[in-house]
Amino acid sequence: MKLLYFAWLREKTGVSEETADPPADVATVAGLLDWIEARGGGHAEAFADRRAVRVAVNQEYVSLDHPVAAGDEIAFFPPVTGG
Amino acid sequence: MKLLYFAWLREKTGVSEETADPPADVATVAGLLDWIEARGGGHAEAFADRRAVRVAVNQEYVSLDHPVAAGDEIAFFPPVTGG
Amino acid sequence: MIKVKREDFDLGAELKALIDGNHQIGGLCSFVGLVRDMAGDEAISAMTLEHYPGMTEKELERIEAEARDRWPLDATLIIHRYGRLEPGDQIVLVAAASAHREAAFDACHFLIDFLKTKAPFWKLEDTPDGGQWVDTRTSDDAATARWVKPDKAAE
Amino acid sequence: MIKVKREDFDLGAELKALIDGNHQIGGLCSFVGLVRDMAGDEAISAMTLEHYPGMTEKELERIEAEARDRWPLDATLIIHRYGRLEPGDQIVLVAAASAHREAAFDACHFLIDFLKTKAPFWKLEDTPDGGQWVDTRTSDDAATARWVKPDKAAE
Repeated sequence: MKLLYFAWLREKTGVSEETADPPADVATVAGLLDWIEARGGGHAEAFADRRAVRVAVNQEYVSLDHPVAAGDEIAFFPPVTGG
Repeated sequence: MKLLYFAWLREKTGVSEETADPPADVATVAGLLDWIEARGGGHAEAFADRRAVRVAVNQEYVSLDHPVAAGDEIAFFPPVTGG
Repeated sequence: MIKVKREDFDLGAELKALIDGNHQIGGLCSFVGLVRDMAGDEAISAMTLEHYPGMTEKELERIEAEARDRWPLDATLIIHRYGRLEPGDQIVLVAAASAHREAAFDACHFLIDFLKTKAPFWKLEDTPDGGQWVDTRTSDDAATARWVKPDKAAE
Repeated sequence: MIKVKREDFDLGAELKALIDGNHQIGGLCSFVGLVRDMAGDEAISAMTLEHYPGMTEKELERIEAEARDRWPLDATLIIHRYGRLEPGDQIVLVAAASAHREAAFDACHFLIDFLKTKAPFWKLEDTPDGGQWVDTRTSDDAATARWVKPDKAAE
């Protein structure tokens, strides 16, 4: 799956885009976040406060219990501040 | 005093502007309207339905009991429809 | 700023001039009223806007002053045309600029609502049945009533 | 129509193109968001707008479609810029045109309120203390909540 990070999530993880291949038991957004955090370092720091993180799967807003699958584009970003 | 008529009040009276010199006992807008109506013809027709008439004295909206005096500019017109 | 005139106006140039150089402005809300080719079921070929020179400017200045009193505004503009206009022509422009978007929206909305019930303009529409004076719409009064402050409504 | 781009836009030309030739339009309401030179008490020398290409367009199209579903609109426009902007620069334009003024106002207001809480843009402000990501304003959420329909609020 393709992971995207924006704004300060991009800065903290140090990555704007990466290809990830989590184990098969990672089935939801929440599970994916646990797996990302377990990588430690900037990734752990970025997701310390999950209330500050919004998630889109295939360019649609989703909640933490949304399923994730191989081939998905999953984006993590702070609340939006455009306009 | 100077009397002004706009829109269909102008059309019905046949006058856009006239100088009037009503008797001294004409002291309010209502009294002035009575006096104008008594002139008959288009003037009487124009003011048959006073609810359809708005009045400004010296370019300010007023009610029927507002005083009028020599030298005033008094305008009669239908509800406005600009914008 | 108030402009009452027969000639058309350049919407983009007017809005640009209104905000030019003021970097405190965060939002500019504007409304343009245009001549429609229909009024209800009737075709309109043209309209003539009559107004009360002198009082028109005074009323528009009163409306603008009240908006600036109610909201924190950096700039306001009212342009209203008179004379003969055709479908698609611009009739009126109101605009409000503020540091804050809600103030710009509310003030702009207030300006057009009040203008429609207070400014002495009258529309004569050219229809297939001849010239017809536009009736006041009760919806305009309702739109204005919305802006009455509680302490004023009781007066 | 949706435009997401780095370059500035010509406000007057965009609005004119939106209504050109459609004589059913009676009112055009627009809102322009501009870069301010202050944020709270801090001076802003510039800002950088980051966005999520692809999702941005999709979200703006969803917002536009919902507005057109809710109100009888003849035309709608959303332009949003990204990249580096300076105080006074135009950030965003939303506009709605309708036969009816209230529909134009409400739809325009809806477009900017929803854009501010849904479209994936993030502002990084250059301040004397360095770059700072703008926080979400709870007032934006409140502004959006206002548009929730009673039947949707219960879901």
